[in-house]
Amino acid sequence: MFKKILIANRGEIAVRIIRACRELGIKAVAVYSEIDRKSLHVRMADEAYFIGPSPSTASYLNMEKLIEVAKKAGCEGIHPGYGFLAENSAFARKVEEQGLVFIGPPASAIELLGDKMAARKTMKKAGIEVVPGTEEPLETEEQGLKIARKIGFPILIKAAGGGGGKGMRVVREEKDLKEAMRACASEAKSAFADARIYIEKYLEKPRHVEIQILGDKFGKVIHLGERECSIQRRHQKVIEESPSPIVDEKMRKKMGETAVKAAKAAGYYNAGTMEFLVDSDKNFYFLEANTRLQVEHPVTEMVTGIDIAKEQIRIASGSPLSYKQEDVSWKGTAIECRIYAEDPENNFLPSTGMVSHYEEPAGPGIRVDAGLYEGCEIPIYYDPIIGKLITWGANRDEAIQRMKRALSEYHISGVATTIPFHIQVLDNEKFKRGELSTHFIQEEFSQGLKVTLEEDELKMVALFAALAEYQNKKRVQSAFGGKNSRVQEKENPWKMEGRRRGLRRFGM
Amino acid sequence: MFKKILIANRGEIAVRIIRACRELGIKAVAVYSEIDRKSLHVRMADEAYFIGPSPSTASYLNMEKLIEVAKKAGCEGIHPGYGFLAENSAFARKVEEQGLVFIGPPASAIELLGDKMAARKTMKKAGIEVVPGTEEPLETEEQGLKIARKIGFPILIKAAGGGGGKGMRVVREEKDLKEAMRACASEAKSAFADARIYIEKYLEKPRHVEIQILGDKFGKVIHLGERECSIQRRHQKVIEESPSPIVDEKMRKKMGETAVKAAKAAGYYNAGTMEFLVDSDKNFYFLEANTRLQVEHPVTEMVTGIDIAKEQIRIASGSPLSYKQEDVSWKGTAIECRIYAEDPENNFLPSTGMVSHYEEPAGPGIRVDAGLYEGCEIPIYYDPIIGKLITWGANRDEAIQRMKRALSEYHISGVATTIPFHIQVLDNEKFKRGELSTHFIQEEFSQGLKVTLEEDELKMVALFAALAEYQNKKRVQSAFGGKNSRVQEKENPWKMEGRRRGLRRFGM
Amino acid sequence: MKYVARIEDKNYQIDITEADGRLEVKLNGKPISVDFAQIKPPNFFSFLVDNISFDVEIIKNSESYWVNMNGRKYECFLEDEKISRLKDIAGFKKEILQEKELKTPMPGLVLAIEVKEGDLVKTGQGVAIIEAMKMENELKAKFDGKVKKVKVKPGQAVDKDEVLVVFE
Amino acid sequence: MKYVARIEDKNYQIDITEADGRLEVKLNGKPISVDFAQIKPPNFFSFLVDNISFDVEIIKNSESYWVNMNGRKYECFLEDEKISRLKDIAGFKKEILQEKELKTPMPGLVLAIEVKEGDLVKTGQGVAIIEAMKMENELKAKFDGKVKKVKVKPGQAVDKDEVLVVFE
Repeated sequence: MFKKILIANRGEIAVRIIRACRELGIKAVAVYSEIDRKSLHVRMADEAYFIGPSPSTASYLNMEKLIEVAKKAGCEGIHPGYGFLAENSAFARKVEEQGLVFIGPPASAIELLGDKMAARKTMKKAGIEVVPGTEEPLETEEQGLKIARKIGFPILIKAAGGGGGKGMRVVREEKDLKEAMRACASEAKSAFADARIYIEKYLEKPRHVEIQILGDKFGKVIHLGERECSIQRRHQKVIEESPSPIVDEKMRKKMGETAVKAAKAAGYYNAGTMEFLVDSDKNFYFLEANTRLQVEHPVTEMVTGIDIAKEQIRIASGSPLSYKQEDVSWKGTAIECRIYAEDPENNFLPSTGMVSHYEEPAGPGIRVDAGLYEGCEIPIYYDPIIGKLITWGANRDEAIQRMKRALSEYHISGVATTIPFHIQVLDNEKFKRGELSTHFIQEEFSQGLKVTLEEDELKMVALFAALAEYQNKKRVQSAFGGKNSRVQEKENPWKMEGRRRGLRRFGM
Repeated sequence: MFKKILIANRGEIAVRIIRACRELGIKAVAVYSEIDRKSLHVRMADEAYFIGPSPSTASYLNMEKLIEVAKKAGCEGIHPGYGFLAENSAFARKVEEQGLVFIGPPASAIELLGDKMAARKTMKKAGIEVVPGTEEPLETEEQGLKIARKIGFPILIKAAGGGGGKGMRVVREEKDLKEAMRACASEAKSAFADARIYIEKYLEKPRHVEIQILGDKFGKVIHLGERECSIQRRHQKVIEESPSPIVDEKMRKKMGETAVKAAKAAGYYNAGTMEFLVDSDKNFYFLEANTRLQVEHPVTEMVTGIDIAKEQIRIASGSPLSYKQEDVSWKGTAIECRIYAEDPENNFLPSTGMVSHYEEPAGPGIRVDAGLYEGCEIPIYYDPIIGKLITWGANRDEAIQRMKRALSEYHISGVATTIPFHIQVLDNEKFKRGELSTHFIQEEFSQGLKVTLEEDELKMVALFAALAEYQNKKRVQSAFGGKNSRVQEKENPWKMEGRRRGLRRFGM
Repeated sequence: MKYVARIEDKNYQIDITEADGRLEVKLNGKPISVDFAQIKPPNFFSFLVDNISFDVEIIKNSESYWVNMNGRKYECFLEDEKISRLKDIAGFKKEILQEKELKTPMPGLVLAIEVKEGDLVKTGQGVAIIEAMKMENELKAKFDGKVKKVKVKPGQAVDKDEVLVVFE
Repeated sequence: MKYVARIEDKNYQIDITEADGRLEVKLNGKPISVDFAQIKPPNFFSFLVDNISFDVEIIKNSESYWVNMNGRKYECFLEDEKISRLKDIAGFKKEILQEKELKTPMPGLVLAIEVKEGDLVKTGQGVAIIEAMKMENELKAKFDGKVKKVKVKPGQAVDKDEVLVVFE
């Protein structure tokens, strides 16, 4: 087993990996950019090294610097977390070339699965159903039209090297195809420096169901069941759960075996995810692979009891898998709500600043994975995921009730978060019945948060504000009357908080 | 199901029950004494009622007041938590007489099991082995001597109406018997207004293993397996775990069936615990019953996935048990460390005051049940349990590693806690091997916390203090030199904190 | 002391008097029992209103109070009842301070300005795209107007509350 | 600036100089790289000492610093090196401020005083029993001495740091 590893990441996932290290008795070395000196991962790590200015290109994406620090600190491996360099095969290769262990899959598998068309080809060859479409990049508009007609509209144009919804467009009618192909190719080129695009059948209201796999360096691969991640906004997952409300034991076995086959076909080891789209008849199609630890891994950890982050490190250090497929069992339901620093009352615009008050939910069935503490700063430079709230229940209903309870206990002030939005989603009747699709939010929450003003609540707000004002006046009066005016002012609880002024002023 | 219930308790257990209510959609009504106005349970409850001065006799033990408030608030039931009135049969009876539901066992069962001799008699009659000893109170010293000789020294003298180690004494030789009997009877009389004492065989290094049971009002009783609670200090549990390192499936089944039989013999329903002493040959003897939700219930919740507090409320509302015995399964190991507001560096003296800094551990496999927030006050009037830290692991080793990780993340400043003591216990080799007995702490930690001063650590302390002093001087200098002296002083981070001065001055 | 509290377009009367050191409070003329305690300085309070428990953060702004409660935030404007009455008598209406500017709600990088000077802009129309937290965020017009001046260029880094576009 | 830091009976030399706004620090004569940041006012800091991360609470007392770290608390006394040297030259020893009193470390109720005036008391011997948090706590003597005066009676409520017994 390793003695010391470097974590080439920040925020909640760096904290998650530090916790894994601590439980394994491994020293965790953090890195930090200029703005991250006071971040939680720096406070919690055993060691921390400065790696450059705040923009990630100058710090968390600086491969040479990261490897240099890892060697200097005497690390044996590098865990990339998710995002940043996690799915960069060049980084994985460089790390290994320098005699360090990349805690993730082999560079070859990252490369193969990172190219969506190559991945589709590999999977088809292995006998795995993929979403109908092209295996080669489109050369001409005529070619595109021919294929689109063959598989039938609506179709989806996607960037071969892409992700995160960029360079992706739905085309419902022939007449829009040309313009869409042009736009996607141009977007893809500017976003990924790779203009290749391809066509996929566009499934109406599919579910996004993915299988977690674990493989060791000795060729053994197992699966840990599925996660349903259909609740997405702008192609970003918002709420995930395991098991999926539509997957039964038989389907889990079938999907699991398919995912294991897919991983083997790609020469995969370490943790990874095979994503599938599931249509209304429960047919499932390989969509793409995520060659990293995923944001939503905790729901699988909670239903299986297997610590995926620790298992990743064990596997990377050369240990065989700690579990056989038959050791894996599932109990209850786990749900994750991603907490974004975005304002759901304001079109989900990013929110930055200081967390002025912070209280985490606790008690039975709750897990909080966050990079927050009272007084910390949310910078503008990085991903807006500031934390994840995960609940477990003996069944889906209990997990949902716990989540609602936990969200109501989660106090974050100073920055706006998506907590109020999650509460509304959990109260949605379709969500409660498990009727999910990737179009759920678009259909049920097209306007974002539903801002309703309850008369009873407004009355209380008016009352509290008036009492505050009254106390405030009294204090000021006694301050001007008495000797201790300075002390009084110092204790004035009604400090103006500049940030909030801006909130409603946005727009014109 | 109930719509609203009253929680006749405070602190972490009141918070625990509020959480259960919230997940069930039940309104939770809190009560508070004068000093508890700002306590977490008041903040979290749906409603809160003032019930009297701080001493518990004037508030949390005031039966009439509690029932009056419950009726006024429109509650249908009262949950007593643990401690206070939880095992007071008169209260249970009064509650039911007033048309409210007592969320706990029937008054008759509390009464029967609360009298230790009556309980022993009942169990013996039901064919359950009890620790050898008397079933009748001792009348004369001669009678005591006869019995002691019969069962053999060492013996234990216990108060029939007692608990918590009061009126309890080990006698190893005949010559000490008379004096011990006299002292116990006198202590018992002053502590419990009940001078009755009895004799039990004193087991050397027994383990304390208890079985959690759940029964509904229709006569069904199931068990949720065992907890080992051998780690005790002054007869108070400190660390609990489930499963017990010595209990295998067969023994669990046998003990479970015995506990169910015991519960049925006492006409028991709702949640309860049957405590057993286990000798080195794994023989187990009924010790006593706890007719309430126990402090350590979370470890059972974590290995079974069953929410005992919610189940209590369901049962009390007249629902049948949600689980059959065959639905109960166990996974992994859970450990609980009780966080007491006591100073382990100072002979475990109680510590009170304001929690000036508070950060809870989080991440995988962690559960925190506490009544704390940054800025809250720990009053002197009540039990020193301020929180509980529970971890789950796929096996005992993982649960222990998690616990160590979680303890190191748990920051509580302003009051001393037993956290450093727990860390030492978890590092103890015997503990790690699962070699536990109720004498563990006495034998391994007779001097309490082992205060060792690590050279490397002291160096850092010296460095930090010097840097603090340097910054401080600089600030004062610039304050006297510049205009903004007042602002500077205000920001001075080196405020004297009076409370801490007292810590080491104790003694003479 | 009598206050008129306004939240959105609703008004509430709150009457606070002090007798023997105890507060007596009326809400819209009806007596109401209120107990409050500061949980954490400076902004956190616990209120018990007719025994109902509220955990509330209250932040004073230059012109209003922000009340954070049950996971939602509300802005509340307060006036002395006397002033409020005088204003009503004088036919003095609440001014709607609609600023004729589009400001960035967060610091970031200007990716695009989607309007030019002289353009007529409709409610909901995209005006500017700002990159922050690795995401593109489109700032939309909240009502109709005409662009008077564009103050920033694509590629420019902007601070929070910096004016991007001025309207007529 | 040169300091001598004393923890229990150990001394450490810390030398802090400022050059170009950067601190240069020597510990027992050896240069050491230290970076520190205030995490939360007033008492919480993050230190990186030769890249090793420490999360530390430092509280200034009237005569010392309390340093809270890795779940343990340490008391550290600081002196200017000059003063420290002068004291050594003058044969001026650290005064051991052993107070001749037994104080309660917490508020509570006196249940019993186990000594009377004139008694000779040995280290570890029980002196008083105080009830707090529903538990009886025996306060023990930390060294040998003779009871001069008992200042409280059983049944009496005492505040924190109240003197119970005075020794000669």
